[in-house]
Order: sequence, then C-alpha cells, then structure tokens
Amino acid sequence: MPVTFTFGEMLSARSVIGSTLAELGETHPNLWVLTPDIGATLVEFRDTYPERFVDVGLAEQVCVGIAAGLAYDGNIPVVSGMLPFLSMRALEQIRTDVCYPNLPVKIIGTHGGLVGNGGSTHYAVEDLGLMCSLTNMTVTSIGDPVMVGEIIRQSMDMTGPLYIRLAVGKKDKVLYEEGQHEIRIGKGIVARDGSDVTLFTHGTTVSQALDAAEQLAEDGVSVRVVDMFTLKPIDVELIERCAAETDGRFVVLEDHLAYGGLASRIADVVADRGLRLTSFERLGIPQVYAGFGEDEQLRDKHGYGLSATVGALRRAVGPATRAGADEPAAI
Amino acid sequence: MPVTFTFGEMLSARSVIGSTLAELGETHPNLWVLTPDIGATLVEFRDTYPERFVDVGLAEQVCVGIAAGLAYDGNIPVVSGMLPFLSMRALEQIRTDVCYPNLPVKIIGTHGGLVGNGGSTHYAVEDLGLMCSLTNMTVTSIGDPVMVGEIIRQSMDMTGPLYIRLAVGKKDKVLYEEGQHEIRIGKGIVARDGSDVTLFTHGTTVSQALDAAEQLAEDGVSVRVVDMFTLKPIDVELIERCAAETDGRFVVLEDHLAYGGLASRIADVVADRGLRLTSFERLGIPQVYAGFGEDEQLRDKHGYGLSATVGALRRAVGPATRAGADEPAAI
Amino acid sequence: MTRAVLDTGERHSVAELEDLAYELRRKLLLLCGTYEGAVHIGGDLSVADILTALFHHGLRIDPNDIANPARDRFVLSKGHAAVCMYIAMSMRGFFSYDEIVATYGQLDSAYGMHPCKVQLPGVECSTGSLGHGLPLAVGMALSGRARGELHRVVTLLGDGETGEGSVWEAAMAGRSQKLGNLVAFVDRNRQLMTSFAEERVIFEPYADKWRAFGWNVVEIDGHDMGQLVAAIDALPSPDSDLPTVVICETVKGKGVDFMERNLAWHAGSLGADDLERALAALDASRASNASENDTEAQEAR
Amino acid sequence: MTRAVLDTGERHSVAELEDLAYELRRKLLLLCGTYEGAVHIGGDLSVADILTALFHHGLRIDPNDIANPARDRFVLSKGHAAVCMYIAMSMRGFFSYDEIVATYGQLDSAYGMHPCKVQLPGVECSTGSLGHGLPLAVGMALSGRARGELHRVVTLLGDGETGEGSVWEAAMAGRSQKLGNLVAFVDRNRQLMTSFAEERVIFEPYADKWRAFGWNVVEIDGHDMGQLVAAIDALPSPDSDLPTVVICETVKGKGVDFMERNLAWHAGSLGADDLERALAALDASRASNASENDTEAQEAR
Ligand SMILES: Cc1ncc(C[n+]2csc(CCOP(=O)(O)OP(=O)(O)O)c2C)c(N)n1
Ligand SMILES: Cc1ncc(C[n+]2csc(CCOP(=O)(O)OP(=O)(O)O)c2C)c(N)n1
Ligand SMILES: [Mg+2]
Ligand SMILES: [Mg+2]
Repeated sequence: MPVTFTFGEMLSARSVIGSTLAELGETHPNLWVLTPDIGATLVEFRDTYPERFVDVGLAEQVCVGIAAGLAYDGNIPVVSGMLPFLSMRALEQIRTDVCYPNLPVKIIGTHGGLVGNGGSTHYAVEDLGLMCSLTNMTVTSIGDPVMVGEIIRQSMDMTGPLYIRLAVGKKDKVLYEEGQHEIRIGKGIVARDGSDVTLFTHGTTVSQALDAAEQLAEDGVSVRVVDMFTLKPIDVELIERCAAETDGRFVVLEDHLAYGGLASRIADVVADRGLRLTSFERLGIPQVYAGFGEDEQLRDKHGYGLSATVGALRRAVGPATRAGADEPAAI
Repeated sequence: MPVTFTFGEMLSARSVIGSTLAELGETHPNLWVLTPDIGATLVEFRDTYPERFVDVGLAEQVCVGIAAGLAYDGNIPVVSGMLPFLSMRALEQIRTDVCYPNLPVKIIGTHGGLVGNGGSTHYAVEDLGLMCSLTNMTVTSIGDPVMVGEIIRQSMDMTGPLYIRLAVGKKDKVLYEEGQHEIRIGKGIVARDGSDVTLFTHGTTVSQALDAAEQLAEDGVSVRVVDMFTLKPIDVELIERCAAETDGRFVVLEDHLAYGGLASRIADVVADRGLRLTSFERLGIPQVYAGFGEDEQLRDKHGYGLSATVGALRRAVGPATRAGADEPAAI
Repeated sequence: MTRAVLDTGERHSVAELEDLAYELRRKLLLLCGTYEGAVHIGGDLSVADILTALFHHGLRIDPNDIANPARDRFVLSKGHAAVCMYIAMSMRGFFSYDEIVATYGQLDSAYGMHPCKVQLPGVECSTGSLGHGLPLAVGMALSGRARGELHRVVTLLGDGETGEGSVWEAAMAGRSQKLGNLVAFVDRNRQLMTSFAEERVIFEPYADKWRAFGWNVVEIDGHDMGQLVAAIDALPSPDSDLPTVVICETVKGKGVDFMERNLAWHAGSLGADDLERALAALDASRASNASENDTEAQEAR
Repeated sequence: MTRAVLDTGERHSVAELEDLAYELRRKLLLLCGTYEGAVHIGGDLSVADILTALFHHGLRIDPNDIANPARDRFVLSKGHAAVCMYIAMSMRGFFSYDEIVATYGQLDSAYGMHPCKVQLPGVECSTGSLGHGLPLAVGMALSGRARGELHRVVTLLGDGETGEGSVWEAAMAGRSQKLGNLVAFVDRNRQLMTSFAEERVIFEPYADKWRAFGWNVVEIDGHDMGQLVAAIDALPSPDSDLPTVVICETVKGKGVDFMERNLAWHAGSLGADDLERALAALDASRASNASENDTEAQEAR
C-alpha cells in the first residue's frame, strides 16, 4: 500500500523504504531484499516474500556478494543496512562484484552524516566520496522521505548499480508537495528559486538550507536552494546555469566531509568548465572525527549548522572578499 | 645495506622497500612488517626480524586490524601488499582502526593504476580517491624508486597514518639525482621547470610527463612538470604559484580515475582559492573498467598515454579554446 | 617470565561479585531511566556478569595506572555494550558513575554509545563497528609477546558479531601466531539485532567452529559467577600456545524478565514507568536466584 | 523437480578423462612457452584434474547454449587459474584454443590473467580478487532455488584463499540458506603465494572447519580422476539442505617435477629451454602414473 503523506509532515524514510519494497515485490517478482541484520523496517517485505528476503546476519561482505550473484541471474537485489558499514566493509564487493559487471544492485542505507549519536564508528561521513569513486555507480542522497520511495520505484528500470544515502530515517520532513518538482535521477531540484546566490545541498541538510534561505529572504537576499540529490552523474548543466543566474555565488552545504562529497563534485565542474565564480564556500564536516552529540549540535559544533549557513550566505553576497581565501584550507 | 643507484637507471621499488625496511628494522626496534601473503620482497626483513614479521596469509582485514593493535601499543607497523585489495577489502579497518585513532600505520603497496596486466580486479584505480577521503590519512604516490626509501625513512617520525602507492614496482626509472630536490611529504617537486604550462602528475606517470615536456620543448614550449607525490595534504601554495607563473594553464596527468585523484584535489583548490585558470585538462582513466593489456597500451587506449599528454599540452598553450569545454564530461 | 605485579584491587568472593553484578545492572537501568535516547539494554544486561567477573576479578589492571605496559588489555569488541563497560569500570575506580549518568551521550561527553579511546583514556581502543575487536586484540597480544610481557589481552564479542568474516580471519591469526595470551569471551545470547540465532543464521555447531580454528574452547553459563570465576582462574598461562575462547551461554536482557529473549529490547529507552517495572523485575530475579542458590547449596550438602 | 536435460557432451571413462587432463596440462605449458608474461603455472597445474573432471564430466553445461537458465554454474573463485579454465573450456567446445594462445593477455583480448565476464561470455562471472567467488555462488544458488531450477552452482577455491573472512561469511550463508545445490571444490595444495600452508598460517584441522560451518565434507585426492568422478557422482541432490565441499588434496605444480611444491613457480614464464624440460617432465610423470595404475590394477586382481 502506497504511503500517504502531507507536505511538511514528519515521516519515517525507513518505513517508506519498507512499504515501497513491499509494494514493488508484487510487481517485480525478481526483486530481492537483503540485509546484514538491519531488517527492522523490512518486515512487511520479509513476511510477504520470505523466499526473496535474505538476512545474512552480521556479514556485510557476503550480503553484497550474494546480491551480485542474484543480479547475475536476472534479479534486482536491494541491500539495506547501515551505510558506515556497507560503504566500507563491503566496498570491494560493491566495486568488483557489482560495479565492474554493472549489475542492478541497489544499496540503500541510513546513518549518512553526523546523525544518530553513535560516535565516529557509526557515522558515514566519507561514503559519498567513496561511492562517487566507483565507475558505473549512480550516487544519491535523499532528504525527503517520500522521494525515497519515488527513487526506488524509478530505479527498477536501471541497468546498473545505485546508492541511496539517508540520514537516520526515523523522522524526516516531507519537503516537496506531490508533483511540485520533476524528480529524476541525474537532475538537481531547484527546491527554492533565487537569484543572488545558489546554495547547493543534498539529503538531510536540504531542510536546513531552506530555513537558511528563508532567513536571508528577510534581509532581502534571494537564495536559490538546489537539492543536488544525485551526486553522480552530476548535473553539470544546472551548475553552469546557477553560476550564470546567481552571479557566480555558490555555497555548498552537506552532512559529509567538506572534501570528497558534493562540494568536490561541484569543484570538479568549476575547474572543468572554467566557471568564473565570485564566491565559493563549502560547509561540511572538517577533518576531524566528530564524537558524540545530537545531529544539530554536531552540525553547529563543526561549523555547518543553520547559523553557519546563514553566515556563509551573507558572506557570499557581501562585499567581494573571497571567504576563506586567506588561509589554505586544511585539506 | 642502503641501495646504491645511478640516475636514470632502472631499479625495483619493491626491493627498495625490502631493503629500506630491513635497514630501519635495526634502528627502530618497534618497526613491524605485516603482509597478506605478498611478502616476496620482504624476505630480508622477515629473516632478520622474524619476531616482528607477520604474514597472515590471504586476510587483508585482519592484517590492518593487527597493525592497528600493534600501533596502539607503541609500535610502527608497515602493511605491505597489493593496493586494490588493501585499499578496498580493508578500507573500514584503515578508516576506523587506523585513521580514527590516528595511529602511525603505513600502508605501502603496488598495482596503483592500470599496471601489471591483471585486469580490472587487479588495478587500484580509485584508491587515491578513497584514501584522500579518510581524515588523518597522508596520501602519497611515488614514481622514483629511490624516493620510496626516502619517504619510508622520513615517515618513521610521523604520528599518523601514511599511504604509499606504487605502480608495479619491479622496474622503475630513477628520476632524481641525489640531492637534486628537497623531498618532503606535503611538498610538490618541480621535476622540471617551465613557464608556459604546468603539467601536474604523480607516481608512474612522472616519467611520461618528463618525456612529454621534452617533446614540447622541441616546439619551443616550456612545460613545468610538478611531481605532486603527496596528494593529501595537498600543496596549495605550489598550485597557486604555478597558476601565477605558468599563465593559468594546467594539465593533470595520472594513472588513476580522472575524477577523485590528483585532478580533483587540484580542482578543489581551484574552486576554494578562486583561481582563474586559462585552461584545465585532466588526463586519466575514464569511467570504464579497463581490461587487459600492457601498461603503456592501456594508457594509450584510454587517452592518457604519451601522445595524448603531448596533445593536451599543445591544446593548453594553443589558441584560447577551452579543451573539452563543449561537452560535459561523463563524470 | 612472570606476570607483572599490578595493584589489581581487592579479591572478591563469588557472592560479592554477584552483588556487584546486581549493582551494575541496577546502575545501568537507572542510567537508562535518566537518558532520553536509546541504550542497547538487551546486550548490556547479557554481559553484566561477564564484565563484573573481568573488571573485579579477572583483569590485572589498575585504575590509577592506566598506561602500565604490564596491564591486561580489555577490548570491548561488541562496542554497543559500552555503557555497561563504563559503569563496570566506574565501579572498579576508573570513572565516576555520576559523571557517566550526567553526561552520557551528550555533546562533548567522553561517554558515548560506543567506546572512544580518543576521548576516554582508560578504554583500550575505539570500537562499535562489529568485527574489529578481535583483530585489534591479536595485534595487542602480539605486541605484548614481543615485549616479553606476560599480560593477557581479553576481548568480548557478541555471538551475532561472530558472523563477520574478520572475526574468523582473526581467529586464524590468533592461532597461527600462537597467542596463548589472547582470550575471547563470546556473549552467546542467541540473539542478533533483528532475529534469534539459528532462525536466519545458523551458528551451530558453534563451539566446534572455534575448535576447528584451533582455539582452546571453554563453555560456561555466562550468568553463573562461580563458573565465570572458575573459567578465568583456569585460563592457560599467557605464554602457552593456544588462544582461549570462553563461550558464555547467556540471555539477552538477563535480569529483567520482560526484556529477556525479547527482540524489542535490543535497544530502547526507559520511561519512568518502565524503569520502575525494570527495577522491580531485577529485584525479583535476584531474589529467585538467591533461593535457587540456597536450594543448590542444600542439595550439595 | 528433475534436473534439466542439457546436452552435456559425451560421457568419458576415467582413463579418457586422465588423457584430457594430460592434454590440458600440455596445452597450458605450450601457452606458457608462447606468452611472454608470467602465468600462475603452479596453481593452474594443481587444478587441471579438477577442472577436467568438472568440464568433461560434472557440469551440466552446453557450449552452444551458454545462457540456458537450467545450466550448472561454474565460478572460478581462485581466478588466477583463469588460463587453465579457458583451456579446459576450449577443450569442451566453448572457446578456441588457438585464439587463446594467439591473444592471451594482449590488449583487447577476452582472455586475460583473470576471468572477465564483461569481455568473455561463457564465464559466469568476473573473479581474480580472492574471496569473492563463494559469496557470488551463494547468490546464484539462491536464485536458482527460487526459480525452481535443479541446477548446481560449483565453485573452485584456493586453500590460501580460504583465509579470507568473506569465505567464512559465505560458508555460513550457504548453510543458513540450506543450499544443497552449492558445491565448493577446494584446491588444497598447501601453498599460498609466498609460504607453505601451516608454515605461517595454520589451516589445520582444515576439514573440521567446513564441518563446523555445517557443510557436507568430502575429502579426496584431487589428482585421482577416479576419486574426482566418484565424488561428483555422489554429490547429494541439489534440492537437499547442506552445501558440499570437496576438499581436494593436491600438489601445486603437479605433473612437472621441478615445479611441484616449489614456491618459485607460483607464477612464472617458460623460456624455450624451460618449456622443453617441462614437457619432458610432464611426459615422465604421465608414464610413472600409468605404471602405478598398472601395479594397482594388478594388485586389485
Ligand atoms: C559492522 C556492524 N554492523 C551493524 C551494526 C549494528 N548493530 C549493533 S548491535 C547489532 C547486533 C549484534 O548482535 P550480537 O553481536 O549478537 O550482540 P548483542 O546484540 O547480542 O549484544 C547490530 C546489527 C554494528 N554495530 N556494526
Ligand atoms: C584478495 C587478493 N589478495 C591477493 C591476491 C594475489 N594472489 C594471487 S594468488 C595468491 C595466492 C593464493 O593462494 P591459494 O588460494 O592457495 O591459491 P594457489 O596459489 O595455491 O593456486 C595471491 C596472494 C589476490 N589475487 N587477491
Ligand atoms: Mg547476541
Ligand atoms: Mg594453495
């Protein structure tokens, strides 16, 4: 049964995954769901299609290996788990068994970013960089819980692998009204239009970006918020357009290391296309292991919370000093 | 016994590793050498310090885990193996057990790039991107076999982890005469000075870059070749200086995926520092799994061999069309 | 080589250790009643006896000399039981229980969901991602060996955790390196996070696995303090050749009836009502244990 | 369910299979004599008999119908024996031996150091990094099960390879999923790349490991064609519950005396002289086998 929801409401992305997979299990008899003991929200699928549900226990490597073996034989396997472990413990399996033969395996998981208060072993903060490194991999990071279902549905036709990153996924704000935006893998979403500066973001920080834009609007600054939920392939055309339409002012905000994720993807485009930006600033996790604390506290502590975002946007549209241009960043 | 060598001579980087470690075993009683069954050139160390040599067989994960356990107790462990496996199978161990507590574990290995004709399971083509993703990790890629020994020696004082990437390491050209350049982790080497364009590279392609520069010299074009053997931390100052001194013309050449490695590190600096480049072109492995063939053949096939390098340098100094600026790159 | 002399605290009788384990569980529940987030209560309760036996009896450690090279090392491989370890260590004099309760899980606290050595000296290493502890312990045991220490490196794993391949790599390495100073306790509570063992993953014949990997295998009731103490006292000398695994048959949620063998209590938080119920259940369980012990004692007479 | 009828080629006697294995080794050496680079000769020679038994007797496959869903799947987990597999498959009609020799390891060749399905349809999957084949095989076996096929998924591992934790994760998964259609052959040649087994890594008691992971264990001489055929013929039905491992006691470099049990021949190339020596050694070994067989036959009388 499809999830019903209201704009602005809080919804669990995890339960969206569970119900979407259960729904697709019906139409796609070759859909399999696998998990390394992180199956709490997969119960509906598990109980309806027990013969296509595989819980291997604590064993991420074989979980991905089995998924690849299933895919070789014409199946569509979804591996669901916690991203810090899937993206690293099983990395070679993802690369060699899934990406090399370009199989339609989907990796969907939670704990992307400094979320969940599990400490540094439990935060996936480099995962997007790792995944973008893999040839054939499509890489997404999704904040809106309803969109998660939409992307999973779209992905049923994909011939290659897909990575979907979520934050905790227990309570997420529905960001987009139905039909409000075209949701297509590979295309960024202009979540809010604006003309003075573009704020690029993805996943859990989209909501924060919209709040920051709202604050800037009170100062009369028009911020464009782009939900760049697909990091690979990156929407080069949209980036170029934003450079032209928002006066070459870019701020990138992400719950990921400031180097290796979206900001670096955009930097690649900036260099490749020779974009002449007026300002470029990245807000993300610095080169530290972040420790304990609630999500928002950690973002504030590490300089990419709401007020830091507002500050960066102000700097971007302020007098033409290049933010952070004096000191080489510790990268 | 220290290796003796002549400039321009062919030397095995692997045997340099072996003899350097054997030499350091004497002065550093806390130096350990570990390998997952890739110990052929570690024999000298193994036989001299058997109690500090650990060959775990085929088991990359535990190899790194043991190294971390040793390091917690005050030792300096060197893990030596093949990089496609070390950098991926053991990635979470490297990140969580080594980088998180910032332990002085060194990962040294071969098969960085499309080398050795082992096919796509055996090429480490995304390793530098992966390693640069890790907080606290110092990342190097070394072409000159003598330098490998030098860097290992320097690294004995490091408090954090180090990654050293080599190509095959069986036969490598000695590139630098003794004392010719200051070799220091974190500082790029101007392997050949020039003023029209900078060709950044690292590792196995430094030699090819020097050949390309030589060809351009015949056309009267002055190419600066920078051996950016440290990818992290990146030498921001040198990059800025090259932008200023070589007319904003950059070509980046590497035996690594064109996205995620040195070219992306430089793109990060370009965006952060707002460098106004005249041209920027990256030569590296495209988004394919490369298949079989000899090293040079594969470089030629995939567009980053000698003639492609010469071509890119010519474009860079040619009439001001931005190379590749018409088509979005498939990234 | 002789084992180093460390101030390893007072010697306790089995009955005293049982009291300490009761106290540990009580303190754990009280913390859960205070902290708003989820705590891995089930897996904490199942190792409370093991951790008590280790920190108050088995480990040669000194809270006032945490860097002593001769100390035994303890690695909490099942890092999600961190809070239970913090409290056990506080009861042994390492940390302050009040500080743990006051700061647990908060910003800049040293006491988080998983042990972090970077922030909390006294724990031997950072864990939390399952499957890492045994490899680390192998490295530490090797190091001690090479330095001529006669210490032990003791680690505690979850049974689910032993599904990780890295555990078997480490099992093989521990055997191959002949590390008699390496001891693994397995919390064989027959539950993973979302399933019971043998339901989705077949672990049996479990002890045979360790035997086949060349380990010295001891099987005990992980809630019987007498058996825990006996197993620890009977450990082979650290300079022997075979690592030892102590497979502890346990119950996830042990001591709080409504949490026992209940998948819902893998992790959870305790509201005021829950806390009261849990404390009452704990006392009831203690009383019934005591009367069981009486019966056993009478029968033994 | 009944096993699908596939054209699985002619039936061969054990003696014929032995001849095919000799031929396979010969062709392998000849290729090594032509190709300039290094070939994993040692590990190729140790599996020549196993691959012959599989491709000419055990596997239900049809070179003219490589996508038949009912076919048995073969996964070369020890991917470095690729060239031996290519030649075995060529002898079974999949590929042309001449093409293999003419292009092996060259740019754009489908025949490289490790099997690449992307470039060479007919091989079931790309391998080469050790420890990947068994997990893939588990996935394929699950898939066949779910589709109601009675095929088998057969994989071949190196013994050194079974040091990888991923192998034991897969062993547990194969048992937990009750995959009687899964069969692993282990090339127990007691050598890794740079050491002999038991020298640096202790694998023994080896068969016990598989038993403890719940597998049906068969132990044979991996160079005795009669035993190989018998083991294959005695495999439990694919719809039974336990996966089977056939542990094949072998000799690395088998058939070429100077390569046997010689770490130097893990990988190597053959100059013209070496080739001549190797072919002579191969013939000598064959002759001595034949006379042994005669003696055995006489004794049996
Ligand atoms: C590598 C890894 N995967 C997943 C998790 C999430 N997780 C935490 S506890 C747990 C269950 C562990 O089961 P077991 O080892 O038996 O410990 P118990 O819950 O019984 O204490 C899981 C899946 C983790 N911490 N590490
Ligand atoms: C993960 C991984 N690590 C290392 C290698 C390099 N390597 C190829 S063969 C080999 C030895 C394998 O030993 P075994 O499995 O016993 O096979 P054998 O050599 O006996 O055929 C090694 C280390 C590899 N292919 N994959
Ligand atoms: Mg358990
Ligand atoms: Mg072997």
